[in-house]
Amino acid sequence: MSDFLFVSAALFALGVYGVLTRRSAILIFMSVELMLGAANLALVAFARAYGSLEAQTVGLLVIALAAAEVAVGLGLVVAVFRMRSSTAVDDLSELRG
Amino acid sequence: MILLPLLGFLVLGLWGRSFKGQSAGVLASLMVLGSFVLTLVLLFGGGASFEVKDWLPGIPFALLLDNLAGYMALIVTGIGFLIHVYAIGYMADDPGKSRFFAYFNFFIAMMLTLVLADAYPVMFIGWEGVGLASFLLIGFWFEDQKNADSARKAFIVNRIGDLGFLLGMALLYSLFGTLQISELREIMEKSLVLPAGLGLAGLLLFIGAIGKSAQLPLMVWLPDAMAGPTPVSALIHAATMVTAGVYLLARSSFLYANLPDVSYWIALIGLLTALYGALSALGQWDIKRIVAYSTISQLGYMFLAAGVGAYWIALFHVMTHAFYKALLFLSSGSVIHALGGEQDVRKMGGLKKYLPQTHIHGLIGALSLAGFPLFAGFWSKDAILASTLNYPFGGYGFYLVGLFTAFLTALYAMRWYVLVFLGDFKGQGHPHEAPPVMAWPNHLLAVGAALAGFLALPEPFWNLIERFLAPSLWHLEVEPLGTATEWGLLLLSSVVAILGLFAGYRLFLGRLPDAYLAFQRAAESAFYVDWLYNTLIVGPLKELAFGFGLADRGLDRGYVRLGGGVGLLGRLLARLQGGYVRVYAFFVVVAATVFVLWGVVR
Amino acid sequence: MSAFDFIATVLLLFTGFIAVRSQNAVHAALGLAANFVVLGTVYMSLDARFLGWVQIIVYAGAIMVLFIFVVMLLFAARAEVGVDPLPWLKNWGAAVAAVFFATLTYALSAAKAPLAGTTAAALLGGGTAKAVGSVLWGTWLYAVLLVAALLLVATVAAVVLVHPDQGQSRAEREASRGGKA
Amino acid sequence: MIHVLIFLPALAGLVALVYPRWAQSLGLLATAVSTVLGFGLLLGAGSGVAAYAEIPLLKDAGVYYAVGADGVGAVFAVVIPLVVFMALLAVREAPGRMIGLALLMTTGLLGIFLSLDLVLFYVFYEATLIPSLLLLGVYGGRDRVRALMKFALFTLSGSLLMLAAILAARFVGGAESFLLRDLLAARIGGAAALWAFAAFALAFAIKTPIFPLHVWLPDFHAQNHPSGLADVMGTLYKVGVFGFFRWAIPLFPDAFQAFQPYLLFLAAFTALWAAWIAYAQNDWKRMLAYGALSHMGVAALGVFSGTQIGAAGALFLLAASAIYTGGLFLFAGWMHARFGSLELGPTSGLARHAPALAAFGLILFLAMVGLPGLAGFPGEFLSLLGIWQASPWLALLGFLAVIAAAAYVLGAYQRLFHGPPGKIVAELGGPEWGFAVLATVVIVVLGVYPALFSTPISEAAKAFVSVLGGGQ
Repeated sequence: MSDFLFVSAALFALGVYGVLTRRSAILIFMSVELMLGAANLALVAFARAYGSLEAQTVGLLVIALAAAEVAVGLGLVVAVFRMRSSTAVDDLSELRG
Repeated sequence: MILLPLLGFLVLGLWGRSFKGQSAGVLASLMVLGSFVLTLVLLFGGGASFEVKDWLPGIPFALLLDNLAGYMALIVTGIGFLIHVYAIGYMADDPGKSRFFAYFNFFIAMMLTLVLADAYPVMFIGWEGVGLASFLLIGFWFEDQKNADSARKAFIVNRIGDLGFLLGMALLYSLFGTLQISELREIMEKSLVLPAGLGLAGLLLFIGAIGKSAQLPLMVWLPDAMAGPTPVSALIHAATMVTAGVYLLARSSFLYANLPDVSYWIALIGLLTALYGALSALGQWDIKRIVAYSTISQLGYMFLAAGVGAYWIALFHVMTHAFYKALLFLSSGSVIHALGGEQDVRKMGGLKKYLPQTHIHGLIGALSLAGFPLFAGFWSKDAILASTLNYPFGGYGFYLVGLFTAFLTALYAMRWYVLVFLGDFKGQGHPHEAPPVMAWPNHLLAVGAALAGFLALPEPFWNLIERFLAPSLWHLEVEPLGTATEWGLLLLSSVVAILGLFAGYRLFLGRLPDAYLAFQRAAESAFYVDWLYNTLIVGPLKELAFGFGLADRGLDRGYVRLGGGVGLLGRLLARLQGGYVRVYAFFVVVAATVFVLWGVVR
Repeated sequence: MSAFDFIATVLLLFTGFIAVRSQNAVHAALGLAANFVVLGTVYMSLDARFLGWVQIIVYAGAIMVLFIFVVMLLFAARAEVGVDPLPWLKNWGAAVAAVFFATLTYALSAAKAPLAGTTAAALLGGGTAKAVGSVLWGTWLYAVLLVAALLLVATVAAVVLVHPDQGQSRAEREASRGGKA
Repeated sequence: MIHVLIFLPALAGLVALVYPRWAQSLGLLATAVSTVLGFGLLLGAGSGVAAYAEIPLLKDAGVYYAVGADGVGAVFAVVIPLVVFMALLAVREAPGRMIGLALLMTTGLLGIFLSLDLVLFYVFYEATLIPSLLLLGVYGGRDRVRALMKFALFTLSGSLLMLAAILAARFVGGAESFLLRDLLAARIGGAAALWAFAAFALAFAIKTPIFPLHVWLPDFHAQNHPSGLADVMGTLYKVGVFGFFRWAIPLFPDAFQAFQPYLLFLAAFTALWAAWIAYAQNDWKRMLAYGALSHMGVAALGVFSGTQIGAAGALFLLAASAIYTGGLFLFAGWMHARFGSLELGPTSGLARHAPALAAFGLILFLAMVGLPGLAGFPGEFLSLLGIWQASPWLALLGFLAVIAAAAYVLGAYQRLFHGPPGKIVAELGGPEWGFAVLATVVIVVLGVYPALFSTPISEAAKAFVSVLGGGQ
């Protein structure tokens, strides 16, 4: 199997680390993108191993979805920033139980 | 028959206040007399029975008037009637007398239920009913805390015995599937093999009898029961109710005759009780308590007789005892009445002069109790002693201890007589003789106490009672003692009785030796049994009740803690829900890790 | 492991590290962009050429530009501002990420290649636009349509979200402006 | 007829909630009619189910409105409205809306005893809880919120588990509907039955209640309205024993047999423990609560014995104890009205000034002791006969409580009525006489002629035992 699977895992873990430690919404977003990329890498690596074009196709769809997600996500960040003048997610703690 | 006194109870209980003067007592007495006559008529008409099927599922409400029941019913109603009449005089000045007679009638009704029952549960109704009547009557003067306490004690101690009765019934039911006495008897007659557990059933029923008849170790309630008005003591705690235990044994003779081991225990307990009662009676100062302990002792004799298998003799003694004990109580009552409520024998003495009639009554009663030759008690007690030798479950040991107890009996009978009637009067006031309405019942009882014994004489004379009761009792093969032996024994016991009486006369009229005084202190408190029970059983049980109460609170608190724990957990979880998205993300990742790990490991 | 693979791996991890650790948001974004470019080349090396190009053009090109644009717009270049209310999450986050990595590695270590490398490569046909396209417009047609619809909706949503009048009354807007000042 | 019987009290209750001033008379009327109707059912009750009616509610889901009276149902169809009727006679100064709630509860209780569809049973079972909680929550004493929380938490946690088990009872076995007969035809077995029975048992053990799930009970009674009406309703609401009898045991006989020894032991322990504690109580209602708990322990023993006679005794005891325990709670209410306190003690010497009151109290107390000839005895006795067959030792353990009962009941009676006369208080008056006479008559009739109840109950118990598979 491709060694890139392990690379994918490492990148994913890096992304996780980023999501947990970053406090700015934009940077968290970036970490999430990193995780998406890692997942895509895993898909492609598996596609290579299984000779499956379908997996590549799914990877393509993931990229498309990522584009949509980024559009909406950044829109949200901007909107929230308007209200709060901050991008720190910790300020958004109204969901408290 | 039962309905008549019950009617009296209802009428007197509900509309008691409208009865003026003595009419309440008269009505109550008439009701009992009616029952008595009715019993006689029915008995000579060949008996009667009554049954309501399926009173409880599988258990009929059955009454049966056979010879045994009739015999007991006659004692109950006959002596009951006399005591009712006596009570008219005794309670003349009490404001609650209609209530008193209502209870009295209720008692008679319940006692008749007990006696006539042909099913154990029905008997149990009467059994408990008389217990209730006893409770009500002991606590009749309820404004004194002590009387109320005595009443409660009597009821609760009885209740312990009742538990035995209940469990015994349960066992019999699970063995035979019926609780009707006549059916059980038929089964016993037919079956050759006894089911296992029958002995236990007998023992349990016997515990019931122990409670009701104040045998060791449940005798502690009877002396305290003397807190009630004297006619109550006479009726319930001497003549009738306490003999219910003996009646139960006789009724169940078909059972016990097949259970030698249990019978042995019955005899043993009876014997020990007789001894204990006699010893305790020697130390009492209360005129009624002396008689009460003597009752315990005499009941012990009856159990001894029933234990050795001589059921008819036990019942014979029930009758003679009913006469002379009622007489003793009623003359004690007359004495108390005469002295305006004084019960301490140390403040009596010399009453022979003031109360000539009562003196005669007391003398006859005491002689009969002591077993002075030719009095009623003599014949029946001798029959008991003799029966320990020739009945199947008897033995020499029983005879010897029984004989010794007879000596003690004579001793304390004499002590009672001497302290009350002889010597100098040590009290205050001027005693006055009782009115005729109280004297006449005593006359009749005195006749009975003197002559009732002639109904059943040893060979070669007539024996009416054994013949009369035989059909209702289980037949046991008895080796006859031989006329010579029998009369020899008779002679022996009369010598013992006279010896006891003489010793008593000498001892209690003069100064008492020191050794006796030491003994007296122990006997006065009835050998500390009450104290022992209170410290060892009642006290700890009470403490335990409070302890358990606390434990229950603790359990409650435990639940509250549990609730608190759940709340705490909730608060902890709520703190996690701090609204920080990153914290949520953190837990998402943790959970994801766990799930992946779980999947991988599996 | 070929030299290309090795270099690519090192680059991926390095740029990824910059993306999650850099204190400057612009640097982090640039690191991520570089990461995506390397990722694109890796895709190509794994017989997914079309995907690799798309990755570079769409992701590294368009999406990352968007990111940098927003960072600039909001003057949010400095990553961490103010006090961290959850300091414990730094170490715990690292720990959890490490454990997660270990778990994934353990899970993947058991996997074996089902086909010979050449056979698989032949099946993929280089992952060209033609090869992918035939699958995409064949079996996955409806998925493509759905994604297209989703993109449309997302675009509209983004516009609506960013539009100043949306979701706020005039007074609130005044208040928020005051707060900003 | 049976529908009128069940729903008339609720109708009266609703009207009473709107026009509280009419509550008492309306309630008396409605419960009187229901009692008479119930009596009709009782006289008509044979070995089968009388007045059976079945209307589909949710046909596809297999939920029916199915009611009918077997012997047990018929007996309770008399007892429940009768007790409420007597309670309404006895209470004074009870708020009208409170009476309305009590009437609503009456309908719920009747539904519990008469429904023959498991879901319908559950609906009645839970619906009864609401007025009960309101009675406590609105009209209770100082610590009512605490008591309410406990009561609600215990009851609800039990009944939610039961709901799950209800679904299991039907769908695991594939029964056609929730009707009792369909469920019986397709009984479930194995582990599922064990779990389902355990859930039912928990719910009913809380409602019986059985140690150690009884702790809600003393507070519940101690905090309820001093008139005693709510306590009476609470007493009637102790349907756990019936639940075991009608549903839990017949539906899962094998599971029951697996649990039987533990259940028997717990029930016996409850009987003894509670009786013992009752002795140490100084509060009227707490003492009664523990005393009644002890009786419930005996009743539970009877049902758990799995014998016809034991079960019959248990249900008889349940019916009878509702009458005299309820009577005692109302009696406590009178005492409260006279002395302004529920402490046992300051009433000493009552028998001197109020002999009729004392006599009535004595009858109630003695019924509680289980004196033969009064209503308490037949149930206790029959239970004992049954329990002995199941386990002589536990019979002994449980019936030590009988002795303890004599101790605490007579102790309380003595503290109340005996001793030197104290404060002079009013004798029985007006409607109180009505209650006293009626209660006495009922208690004595049930004691002297128990066949009135015991025969139909025994018929129903026969079916119960045959479901258990032979038995005695």
